[in-house]
Amino acid sequence: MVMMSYGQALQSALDIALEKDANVFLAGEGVGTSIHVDPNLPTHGLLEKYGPGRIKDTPVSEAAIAGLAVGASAMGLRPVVEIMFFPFITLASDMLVNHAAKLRYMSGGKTDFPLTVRVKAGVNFGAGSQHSHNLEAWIAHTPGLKLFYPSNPADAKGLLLEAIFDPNPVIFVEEMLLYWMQGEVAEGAPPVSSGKANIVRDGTDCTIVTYGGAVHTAMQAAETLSKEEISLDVIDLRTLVPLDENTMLESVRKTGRLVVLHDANRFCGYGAEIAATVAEKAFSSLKAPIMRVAAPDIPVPVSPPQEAFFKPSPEKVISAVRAIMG
Amino acid sequence: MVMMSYGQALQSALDIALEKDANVFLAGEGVGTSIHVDPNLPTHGLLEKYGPGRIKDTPVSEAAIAGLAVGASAMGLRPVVEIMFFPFITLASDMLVNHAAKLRYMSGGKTDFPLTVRVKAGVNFGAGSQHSHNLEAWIAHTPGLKLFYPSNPADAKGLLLEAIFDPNPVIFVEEMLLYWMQGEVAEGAPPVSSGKANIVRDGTDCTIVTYGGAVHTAMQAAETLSKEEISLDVIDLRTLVPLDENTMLESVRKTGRLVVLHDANRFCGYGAEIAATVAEKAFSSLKAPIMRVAAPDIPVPVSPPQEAFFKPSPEKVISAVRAIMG
Amino acid sequence: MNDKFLPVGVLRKLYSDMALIRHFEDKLVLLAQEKSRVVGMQILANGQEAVAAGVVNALEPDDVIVSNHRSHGHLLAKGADPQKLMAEIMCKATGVNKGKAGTLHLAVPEINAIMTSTIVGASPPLAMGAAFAQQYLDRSNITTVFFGDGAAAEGSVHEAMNMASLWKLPVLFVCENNCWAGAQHLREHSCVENIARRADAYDMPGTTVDGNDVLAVYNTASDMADHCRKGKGPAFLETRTYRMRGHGEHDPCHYMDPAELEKWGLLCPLKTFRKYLEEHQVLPTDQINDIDRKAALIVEEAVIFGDESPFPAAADALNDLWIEEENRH
Amino acid sequence: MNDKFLPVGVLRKLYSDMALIRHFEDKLVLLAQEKSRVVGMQILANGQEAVAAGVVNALEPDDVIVSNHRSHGHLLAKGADPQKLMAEIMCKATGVNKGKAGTLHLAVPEINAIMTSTIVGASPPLAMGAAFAQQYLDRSNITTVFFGDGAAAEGSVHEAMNMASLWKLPVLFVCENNCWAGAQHLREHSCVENIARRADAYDMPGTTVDGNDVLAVYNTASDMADHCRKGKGPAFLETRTYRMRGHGEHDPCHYMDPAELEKWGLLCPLKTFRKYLEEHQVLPTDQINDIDRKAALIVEEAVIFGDESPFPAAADALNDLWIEEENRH
Ligand SMILES: Cc1ncc(C[n+]2csc(CCOP(=O)(O)OP(=O)(O)O)c2C)c(N)n1
Ligand SMILES: Cc1ncc(C[n+]2csc(CCOP(=O)(O)OP(=O)(O)O)c2C)c(N)n1
Ligand SMILES: [Mg+2]
Ligand SMILES: [Mg+2]
Repeated sequence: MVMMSYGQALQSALDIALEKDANVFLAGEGVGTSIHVDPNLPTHGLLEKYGPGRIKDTPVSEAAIAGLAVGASAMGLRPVVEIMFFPFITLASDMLVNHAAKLRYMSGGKTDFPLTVRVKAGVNFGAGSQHSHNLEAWIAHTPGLKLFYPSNPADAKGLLLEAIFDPNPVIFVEEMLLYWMQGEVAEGAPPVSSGKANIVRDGTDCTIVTYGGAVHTAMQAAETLSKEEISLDVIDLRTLVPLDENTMLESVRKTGRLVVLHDANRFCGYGAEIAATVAEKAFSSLKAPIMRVAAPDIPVPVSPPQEAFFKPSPEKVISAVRAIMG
Repeated sequence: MVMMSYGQALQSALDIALEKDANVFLAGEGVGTSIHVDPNLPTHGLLEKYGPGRIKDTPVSEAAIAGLAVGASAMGLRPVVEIMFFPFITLASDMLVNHAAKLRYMSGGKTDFPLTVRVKAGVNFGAGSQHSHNLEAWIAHTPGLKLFYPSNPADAKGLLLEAIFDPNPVIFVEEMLLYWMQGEVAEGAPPVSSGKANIVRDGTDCTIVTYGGAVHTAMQAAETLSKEEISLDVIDLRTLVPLDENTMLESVRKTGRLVVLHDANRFCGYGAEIAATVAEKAFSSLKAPIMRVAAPDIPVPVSPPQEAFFKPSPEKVISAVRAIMG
Repeated sequence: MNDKFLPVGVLRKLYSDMALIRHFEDKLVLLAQEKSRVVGMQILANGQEAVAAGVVNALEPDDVIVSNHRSHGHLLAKGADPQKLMAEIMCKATGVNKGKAGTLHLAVPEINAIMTSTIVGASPPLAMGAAFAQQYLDRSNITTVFFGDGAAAEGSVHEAMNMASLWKLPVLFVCENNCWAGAQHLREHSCVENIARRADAYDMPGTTVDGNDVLAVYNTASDMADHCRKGKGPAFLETRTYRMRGHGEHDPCHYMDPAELEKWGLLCPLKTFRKYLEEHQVLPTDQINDIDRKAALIVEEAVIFGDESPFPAAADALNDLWIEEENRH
Repeated sequence: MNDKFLPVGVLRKLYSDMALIRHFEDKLVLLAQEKSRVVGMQILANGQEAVAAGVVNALEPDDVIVSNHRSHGHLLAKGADPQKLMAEIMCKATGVNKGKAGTLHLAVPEINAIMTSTIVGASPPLAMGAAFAQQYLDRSNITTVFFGDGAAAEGSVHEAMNMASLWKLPVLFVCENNCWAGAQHLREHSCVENIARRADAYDMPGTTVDGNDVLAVYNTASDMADHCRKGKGPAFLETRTYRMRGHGEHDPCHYMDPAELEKWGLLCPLKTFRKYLEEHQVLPTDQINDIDRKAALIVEEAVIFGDESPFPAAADALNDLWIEEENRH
């Protein structure tokens, strides 16, 4: 085990993958030469190590970047491409949704697309809604795309390796605010299975299902509530597709209560799927309404007080839990 | 009242809007001259009546078509543009999501975008998943876009007029299979308010919440079940954004049971939002798990038996209802 | 026409391919008139056979093609099995894609026709990606992509051309300019008459050839394929031709100018080439007739194969989305 | 430089605008170094002032501009109130957009700067739509759009150019080629050195001018605006200039070639133009110094205004998404 940041953990995963498999290459805007020099950034230093043949800086052409990944993966390469910020995925969405996700199916299983798309998510940069807009629900609603969203350095490394060597297309969401978060990470290539949620805190009174940066919001809420003897079971989904239904349902069967938490907008967000699944499959265990804590249904604001207002806080989680603890 | 088809009702709405307001124009691929001659198609005959200055056939450029609408609406026109089939909305999604939906907000309310985007939805054309892919959940998850989805001729006309004269951007989904469906439609311009669901069948045992073509699937199921003395309350949402929460919640408070039905994929579909809202706000009235009947999480298949398998049927609704009638 | 003196074998192959495509699609015209015989829109390339035959025959077997919604000709010329192709068009379980592709999304990787997309304009970026892999893997192959004059208006095509040129990728961009994008005539949807005028904007060679002259297509495509293969980057071939039927078989063509149609009808690529073969005594008439008869026979057998094949099982719809066995690291 | 003998008033206005932009942004350089003084990335146009001033001054007040992430200069030249602009960049409630736009999405419809998008490549289709409205409403105005050399690789730009040319829309496409797209040099992201080479592909006039020569920019932009205004369709102006600072103020510029930077530093558009004004005795030195002093003062006042303004209330975040009162039919 070594301590490293979330960003370094991602970097280490990329490094291992590039080292191990000559068919792995990276492409994106600034994945080689970046306007940033921070060693905590995932692609830092890789151009120097692997050269411009494998670390490809691209023009500003999101559709072509995604098309590059789809076309090259069909030929047997393992592209790892970057779409810089989540809202830019709109520009790549035809390639990802109508092609990466569907072409294997429509080929009758003949053509494979072992590609990974890294995309950066995050609220709280003051960059506004054209840079900050969590669209994981779009991806999750697209059959044929896997979706990973790690919350800590160990998972970041394990899941990125899992994504790169998964023979299916994977959208890999990186939580930018966590790039500098330190954590223990196994050396080598520790596999973290997709579809296996992590119970990050064991509790009995209420289940919190969450993922990504919001896991830390949940943990803070849990810490505070523990002082009032309310104990939360906090589940970090880690991969949103495939979803680990069992871990989640078992927890709700134990606690009888559910709060779903994410940083994305509430309406039709990923949290709705969690609530709906539980309302069908663990209905008889439920002692209280299912609550969702999510961003209000507005674009991410830029000004500091409004951005703070937008982002789900530990306090909002605490209120939701209290409301259903009765 | 006159009898007309759903397609003719849409055509009549376009005609009224074009007649009434010189700032209304139509644009899209084949909205003027089409490869089809069927008078039931919404844009049939409008080029002849209004000329090429107002009925604009465009190049095959979905991003530019949407950009045309955003830019022209910012200048005070009321563009009504067509994105031919739902999966092509991916190509327009940057313009719709990052611009139409957000620019008014970010301008602090200074710039308005009174545009309408017509898009065709439908499974069962044997055209496959690059032509058939219901993405209403994507739109609904984008704050700043309204979303209308009529199920019958009268609503088609009323809601399209409502969309065109709404000062906000509206995505208007047309159910292609219904273009030939006949129904009574008021003459003139009958307003149908957005955010007002329609109780299409009154019942006491179980609520069905649905919209678009699936309304007819629900009605068939209700007919069959009525023979077993199971009475369904069938709610046609008509507009998905804004959502008429009250009508839906009142129904569930009455029946105690909910089945959500749509033709889109199940995972993270619009139905998840309905289920989640009810699981929070009408929890105490619920006597049984909330069921969702939706398409399986695969792309729309092309071959007839597989396409039929994909599409939610009255039988599937009946099984879901029976399962929770206990 | 044949100023490069191509071997008879090549000329025969070109004619055979064109004949097969024409017969195959003429049959689809008939099948499309019968309810439930074929599934979905039938989008045919009648009048454009010289492009498919001319371009594809200029390629090596290991070269890759990426096609669009009007793909039957490209795939037949590349060597797709007509029976499995017809079965797929009928959405049968025995089709090249188990009935999951239908007419619009045919993928035949066994002949290096790795992908077909019916999203207009999507094929060029896909092809650019495939060509990147060829360059990356240091292969001596190229990727050829077919797209229409309509597709040239999609932004994705331009992104692909810029990236391909910047990285000198071996892509042969073939724009089949058939004067139509749906019901929109070229002059209604494109601000330039010759799409090849765009090649210079991406610093690649671009040429417009008579797309109804199979030898012109073949010769230019050969030169351009050579250019791409030598690592000189992409090239752009525009073939001027005409869509002799509707956009699809459901299109009554009410918007087409009969005079324009008639003019192009006289330029039928098969008739023209047959005349050439006869006049230059490359092939005697009876051999040409034999080729046609053989094509008709192949098509008949394909239809029988398709008709007799079963539809896939409904529940098989759930398969083929994911690769289950994972290639663990 | 001034071979068209522009009136002194125009020359003075050009210099004043450039001075204001330079002072305004030099101040932002300093503010960006202080924590919490301005919000978000500060993306500045140091070295590119001649483009903003030259193009915008060639327009009529009723002409529309659509800008991109590097927009401060365009907006100041068009006449945006420096105080409200600065307050907006600080995300204050008194800003042009109530603190909802911040530095990257400034919209100032009162001066016909109707939209700014930080989605690279999005401004051209937006501008094309605005120009469509001008043509539709039979106005005699044009729309000018600013985008970068990097943006030229986005497909949306090409779709917009094709549609604008096809419909002869009054759009002046201004490509500010500043040699960089983020940390990628022009030669790493574009397959052509001069983006104006693309104009011909869309059958519109295209010219590359020295973007550091404000008179060259002004004169060419005037001619092109005239072309657009006369209904002859769009035109394409490429201005060759250089981004003298990082992509944004957080960028340490480690990847930039100091020699290239130095070379362009000597070509500073303000220095060059000041020299011209002095040498040709258009303006005496003390008047030029006055202009600079006045610019500095305006900026100081803007900063004070911004600093003293409050942030918007948190819950006001919920407003401005929807228009509530509906314009009923
Ligand atoms: C992205 C997208 N937009 C629209 C369509 C509908 N469509 C199918 S073919 C076609 C015309 C294409 O014209 P062209 O590229 O010239 O090809 P052709 O049909 O002439 O062979 C259109 C608009 C589509 N399939 N995909
Ligand atoms: C669609 C999109 N992709 C990527 C980015 C990130 N980005 C912001 S500016 C920029 C470079 C743009 O270069 P250019 O168009 O030349 O403008 P410049 O910054 O040089 O003024 C990039 C890649 C973005 N904002 N939008
Ligand atoms: Mg065509
Ligand atoms: Mg630039």
